[in-house]
Amino acid sequence: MNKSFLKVVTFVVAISSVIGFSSSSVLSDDLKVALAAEPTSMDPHYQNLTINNSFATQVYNALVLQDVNQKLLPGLAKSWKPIDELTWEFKLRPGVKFHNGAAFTSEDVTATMKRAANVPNSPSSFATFIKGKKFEIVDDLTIRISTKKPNPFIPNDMSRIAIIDSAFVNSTTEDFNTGVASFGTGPFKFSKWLPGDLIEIKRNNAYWGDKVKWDNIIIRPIKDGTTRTAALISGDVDFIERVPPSDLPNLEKRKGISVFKSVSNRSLYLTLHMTDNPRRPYTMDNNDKPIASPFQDVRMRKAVSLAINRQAISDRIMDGLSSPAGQFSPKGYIGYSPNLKPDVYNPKRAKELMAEAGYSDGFKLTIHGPAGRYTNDTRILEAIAQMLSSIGIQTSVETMPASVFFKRFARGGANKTPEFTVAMSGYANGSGEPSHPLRIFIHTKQKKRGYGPGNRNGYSNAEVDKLIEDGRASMDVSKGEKKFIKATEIAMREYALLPIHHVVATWAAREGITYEQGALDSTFLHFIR
Amino acid sequence: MSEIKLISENKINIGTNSKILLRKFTRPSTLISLGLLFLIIFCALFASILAPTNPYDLKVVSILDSRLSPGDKMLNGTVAWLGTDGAGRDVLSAIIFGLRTSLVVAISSAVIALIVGLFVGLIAGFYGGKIDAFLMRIVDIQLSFPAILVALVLLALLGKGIDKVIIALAIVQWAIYARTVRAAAIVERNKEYIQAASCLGLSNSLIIWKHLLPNSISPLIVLATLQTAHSISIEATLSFLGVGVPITEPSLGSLISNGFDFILSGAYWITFFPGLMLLATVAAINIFGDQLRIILNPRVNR
Amino acid sequence: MIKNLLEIYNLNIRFMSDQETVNAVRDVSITLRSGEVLGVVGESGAGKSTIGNAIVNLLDFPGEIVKGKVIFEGQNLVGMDDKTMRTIRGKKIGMIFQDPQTSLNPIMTIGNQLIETIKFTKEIDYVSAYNEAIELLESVDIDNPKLRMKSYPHQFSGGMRQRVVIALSLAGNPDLIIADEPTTALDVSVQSQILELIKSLCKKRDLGVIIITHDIGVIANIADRVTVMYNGSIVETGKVRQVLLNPKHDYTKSLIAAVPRSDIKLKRFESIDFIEGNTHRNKRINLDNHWLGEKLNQKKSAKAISVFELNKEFILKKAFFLKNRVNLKAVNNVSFEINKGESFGIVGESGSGKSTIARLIAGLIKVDTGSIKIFDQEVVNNKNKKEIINAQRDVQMIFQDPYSSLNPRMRVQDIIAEPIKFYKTASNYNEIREIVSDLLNHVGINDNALLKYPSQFSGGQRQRISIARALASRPKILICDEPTSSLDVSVQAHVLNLLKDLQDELGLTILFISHDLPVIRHMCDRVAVMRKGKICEINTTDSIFEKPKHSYTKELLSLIPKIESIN
Amino acid sequence: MSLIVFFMINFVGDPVDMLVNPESLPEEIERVRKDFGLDQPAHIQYWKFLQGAMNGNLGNSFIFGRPALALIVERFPATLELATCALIIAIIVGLPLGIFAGLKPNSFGTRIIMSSSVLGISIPTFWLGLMMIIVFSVILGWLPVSGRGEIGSFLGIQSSLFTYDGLLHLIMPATNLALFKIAMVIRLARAGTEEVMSFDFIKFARARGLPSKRIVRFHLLPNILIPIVTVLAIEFGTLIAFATVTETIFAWPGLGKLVIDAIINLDRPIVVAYLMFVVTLFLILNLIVDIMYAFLDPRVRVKGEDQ
Repeated sequence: MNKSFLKVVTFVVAISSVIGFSSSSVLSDDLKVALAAEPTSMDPHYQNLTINNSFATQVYNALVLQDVNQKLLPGLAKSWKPIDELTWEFKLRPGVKFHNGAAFTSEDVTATMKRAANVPNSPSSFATFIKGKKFEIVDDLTIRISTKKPNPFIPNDMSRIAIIDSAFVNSTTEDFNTGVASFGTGPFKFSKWLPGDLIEIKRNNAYWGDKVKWDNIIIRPIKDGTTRTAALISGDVDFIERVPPSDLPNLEKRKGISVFKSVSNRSLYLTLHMTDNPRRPYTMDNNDKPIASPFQDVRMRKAVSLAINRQAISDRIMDGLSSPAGQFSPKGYIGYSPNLKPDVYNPKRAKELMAEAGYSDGFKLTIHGPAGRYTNDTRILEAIAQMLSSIGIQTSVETMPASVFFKRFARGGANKTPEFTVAMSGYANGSGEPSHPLRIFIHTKQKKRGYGPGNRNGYSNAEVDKLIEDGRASMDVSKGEKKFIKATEIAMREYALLPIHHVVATWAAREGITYEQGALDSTFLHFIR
Repeated sequence: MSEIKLISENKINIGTNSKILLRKFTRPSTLISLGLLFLIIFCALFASILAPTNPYDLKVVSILDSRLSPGDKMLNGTVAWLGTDGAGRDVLSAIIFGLRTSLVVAISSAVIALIVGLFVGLIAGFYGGKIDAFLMRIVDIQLSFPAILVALVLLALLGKGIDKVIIALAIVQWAIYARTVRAAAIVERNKEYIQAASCLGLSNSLIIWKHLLPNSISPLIVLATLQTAHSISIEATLSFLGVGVPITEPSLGSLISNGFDFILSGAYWITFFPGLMLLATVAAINIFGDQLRIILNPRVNR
Repeated sequence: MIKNLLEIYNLNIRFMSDQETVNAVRDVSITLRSGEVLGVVGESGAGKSTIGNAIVNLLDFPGEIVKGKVIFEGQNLVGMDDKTMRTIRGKKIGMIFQDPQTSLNPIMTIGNQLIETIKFTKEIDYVSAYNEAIELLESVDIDNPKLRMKSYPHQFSGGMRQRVVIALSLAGNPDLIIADEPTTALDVSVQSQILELIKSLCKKRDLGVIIITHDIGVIANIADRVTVMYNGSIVETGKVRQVLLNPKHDYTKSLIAAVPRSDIKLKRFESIDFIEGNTHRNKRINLDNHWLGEKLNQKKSAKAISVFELNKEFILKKAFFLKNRVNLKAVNNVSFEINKGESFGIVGESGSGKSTIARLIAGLIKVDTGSIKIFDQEVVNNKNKKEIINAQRDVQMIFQDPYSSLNPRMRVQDIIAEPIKFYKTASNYNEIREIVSDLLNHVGINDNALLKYPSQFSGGQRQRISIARALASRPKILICDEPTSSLDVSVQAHVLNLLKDLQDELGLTILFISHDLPVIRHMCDRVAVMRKGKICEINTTDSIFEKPKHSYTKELLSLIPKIESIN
Repeated sequence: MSLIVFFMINFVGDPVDMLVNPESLPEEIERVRKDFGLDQPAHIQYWKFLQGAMNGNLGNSFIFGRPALALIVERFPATLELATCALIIAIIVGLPLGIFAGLKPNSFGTRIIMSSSVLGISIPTFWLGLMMIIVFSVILGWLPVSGRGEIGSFLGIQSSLFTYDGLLHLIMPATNLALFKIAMVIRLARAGTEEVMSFDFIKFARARGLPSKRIVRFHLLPNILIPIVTVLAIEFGTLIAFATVTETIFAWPGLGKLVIDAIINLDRPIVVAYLMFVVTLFLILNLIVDIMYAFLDPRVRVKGEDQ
């Protein structure tokens, strides 16, 4: 009796495993998605982190929305305009209801702003976008935001804050994680979260905008790229993001699978140190004696740029999933300058420049970067080392976990100064605000004013600084953007930073599913159709 | 009567020990594993002569050579018999050099751990009592932390580098040696020759050094071989998790994990051949260790 | 005419491995009748156990029967397949092994082991098997059998366990019992009870019994007939009385001569040269012109060792609370004195504390309270460590187990040279070599042993090497802790002779510890009898053996199996 | 140990760099550092940690902002499930093979078993895991690649063991994790069998006429189980630890993944809490071993009744 029962069970298991899985997952309008990372919380105000923010847009809306290229669109605010140098007025969308049925009013906006700036234990709060702003309710559907200094980027800031129902202003992060408080106005309703395993969201049928196609979406975090691809191929999931470049050609050829690509605003760049601050001997002459950074000389920086074969990196390492870069923004994106082209590989010229700068015999160099933080980061570093070695700079590579890298990158040297001579890092503009990279990386370091916190190579140019500051004070956004483009052009020609490429973001799905792609490499589930 | 005596002499097998040992060493399974082991060590020792190219010399390696199939020619004309990897390194050369890195890491960590473990184990086993209790508590604590995790934390903290991997693996392993030595030392310590030695008035350090050490060491030799195989595996796993040796000086483990990114795209050779080599190496060492265990274990000496 | 129960014809057994071929049993023929006890006696390696195993086809790998027949109740057991053999094992032939400690499954209750055996041999149901098991336990004189059925082997003492083993072997109502050294692992007092039990069962059930033993005393006590084996062959068979009192073969003669006797004190064992290929007598030591010749008797004191109110306690079970700890008072208020040049014996059963005393005097373990003086030098209550070390240098020990008392990784010459080098009693390497080779000669080992390792020697030879090592540090007192209890009787005779010679020639004081009364009688001038940590009686050997005062001494003496008891 | 980990992590990197969005204002960075107590000297941080630990509070995760211990307890069932299955697989497969090898040391089957057990020990877990994914998921498409699958509830216990989908998800990771242990069980069982078979009581059991089947089942098996069970109970702890690798490959939502991420992100409270959790687990396992020992071995169980 027992034995025969076992036999039946084994038989059933065997049969069903042969029939396979791909058939079973296409039942209703359910979608299974595998993402590379998982939000750290369901609380939209807990941490200002890309994955958290992009997930928050599924359940919540901000006053202002961003399209796939980070252009601003009306969201919970129907329209907005500056009414004077220091005040903006936002008209709210009428008739919007939260998932719990509560009506959306200006109350909710002020309550949200209060909460978002003060979430306890937040490892990175949204206060940055809220501090220094005064929120004033004019009527149920009008709100005014005033600042002490002119700020043309208030709509950008407002696109970052997910609006919650004022009833939950005092709710804890835990309440959001468990679903007690997680009611937004977004296209999906939050259903459940099993940390590390899955997130489930359901369609919001009362959504004010275009309704989404899917009844249910189950999101699984699968960190390993190959496993993610395998999950799609085996029919385990319907849609994945961040296809590993090496798997892409195979996926493209595969029947029943579609692949989506677009150049993103995520760029990879090198910082070359340009002061002679005392630092660890990452540059040495051929007799192993430490020398000051040769990259104080702009010719040396240019030489490095010319020695890097960006096309080869794209072809050989990224499998075409990168586009050589000469600036922070990709084409068609805010702040893009048509005058800046990526440097073309020219080792001969690079050697000449080295000779002109007095380094014809070459030297020894150690370059640094994080491991596993960016797509193929270690491989790119290795390729760069190969290329620099071939123009006479004997280069070795040292990679480390991101956590270690960023500490040393920022202040691993003497007196908490940045440590590395040459380091690779990445950047993506999260706010869609064109001055952002300039303020962070290019402007002379002025800690108190919030300028140059990411300026780790000591670049400083008064003209560029002034262009940036002027642009940030101009309420006319298009005028400001021109100043920023100008500043970008000057800085890039001086190789303040050395952009390598823009990453091409990738998604893959089973046939019949489409994804609308833009410059953002995060995945927005409502764009899956 | 004379006949009887003849047999009695035959029974006390004087001088046959070494012959028995020799015969055991010449069993086919032992010979094969020994041969493989020597080949592996030979490859590792003479890596720079045997390997067609130097995969660590970045001037030679070019990404334009990347992902060539086995047998293709590289830009400089050398044939990549086992193909090239994602960075344009010749896989065959990378395996030979990677083997060396793996072995260096495994053996040096084993040696360091063995010395520390031997010292601690002998002291604990010989003195017993509170010293033993104290040392063994430390050992227990060390052993209760899973090796892979401790190594992971250590390496996350120490950073990458062959030396750091060696340190981490040594820290992870010493306790195992200490415990084994202690067990052996306690057995030996209670034997009468140790008592005879202390009866003679020999000092403790002399007894430990001359009597206890030589008799407690044989289980360690077996353990060390098996442990070496194990630490090659651990090192590979650590490299897989991204905290092993630096990418420009790959070990077998990091070659496998780098290569794995390409397996779905069909470039199986980048991960497959290093994997095969790893398997062969670890298996050869394990088989050898097993044989050694049989040889050194008097109980199986029939 | 009674039919023979078992007949063995020309049995040949061989062990073949890669390394060597050993003909363990050669042309052995034995017959046995029901109700008869046959003793098979011989020293280790004689092949006696192999015969026992071969009868029931349980030879250890790679042993095989090459030739011969084993006819049991008319059936030839040689070459019988395992399935048929199973109908014989247990049901027709029962076996008893040497060590009751290992013969029983430690994690199964006695009852279950009995019941399963009864169920399988008799094919009856559980309840009747249960009842029968209880009966069996009763028949081997185990009290309260119902309760004992639920006990595990470790809850029994050695003797009780051996009774259980006997019960198990009787479970299937066999006609033949093969007992392989059934009493070797037991104390003397228990030994005689077990022998008594086997004897009475044999008579009661009309069993044929084969007793395999190395102990001639056992044979004398129990057997009707005896077969003497040497090196795989039978040298002599006959009635016990005839073989023991009037041996014909040289080997039997030597063997019997080598057995120490409790009735008379011999000066030396004579005519024991048959064994070990060892014909040369120990050289007489030339006291002139020799490094050992330095006066050993220079110390003035008449007392070599004085022990006063010595106490030692061991913790058997550790526990946090004092009341939960289990302590054993191994040595309880012991006092005695040993005169210079005297041979002093301590005798007692296992666990009586005699070895502990030896180790306390040798300084191997720490004394709790009390005093020990070596040549009037206090070594316990003394803060001057140098004095202690110097005094204890005069005391050396010979240990029981010749296999573990030599460092297996050192060559013989290094083992013996170690104390010489340590005490720097020789000035150069050549002198060391000379002394080492001298010492080896004195203990009867020739020079070509120098470069060998201990594993290349037999037990007796190793014990000689141990003695040489002890002598190398020029002791004045030798403590011998059961030096011969793991040796064959003939080898024992040689070693005892050697010790006596050395004592005579070097004027050594000997503290001799043994559980074996005849050995003590042979070796000692005075004896202390110990029981449970206390000394019952100290007297001259002759007085102890002829006019024992203490009741325990009397009991001990009465239990010795004696050759001379044969009527 | 907590001390070492604590200071080492403090020494290495600054979690704030990992946490705070680079676009944030400098005061935000300062605010986070202060909120997490990272602005204070390490020894004061440690003292505060100890004070908290006394009250059962091991601190809040930097990343998740929730009590580290709660996060661990939340993830533990998944790992426990995986490790238990792996252990069961290891015993079911390893024990019979090992006993067979021990009983017939010279047979051809034994040679195959022993050499494959060498291979089993030699193959690194991660490599085998990846190969399994390739073969069973990608090429054959039989088994799901990752995650825990549907979770069922039985007698109030939530586990993927109770659903068909959950079981399918378990097969590969559990087998992967079990592999090394199978080899170990084989070796232990073989060594135990060889040892026990040489004991007198086995010979005596044969001499009593018991059939071989019964000897193996009632005399051999219980006796070799004692060392195997005790070793395995301790190994269960390492299994849980080794699950980190398997969990990474199969995206199994257990402890291992949590900890690897915590290490990478320098989420110190989780790392410290995890290590303390593991040590506690080992202590508990040791206790269980002692109890089991008493259960299996009457020599330990009954004391003070000796005669």
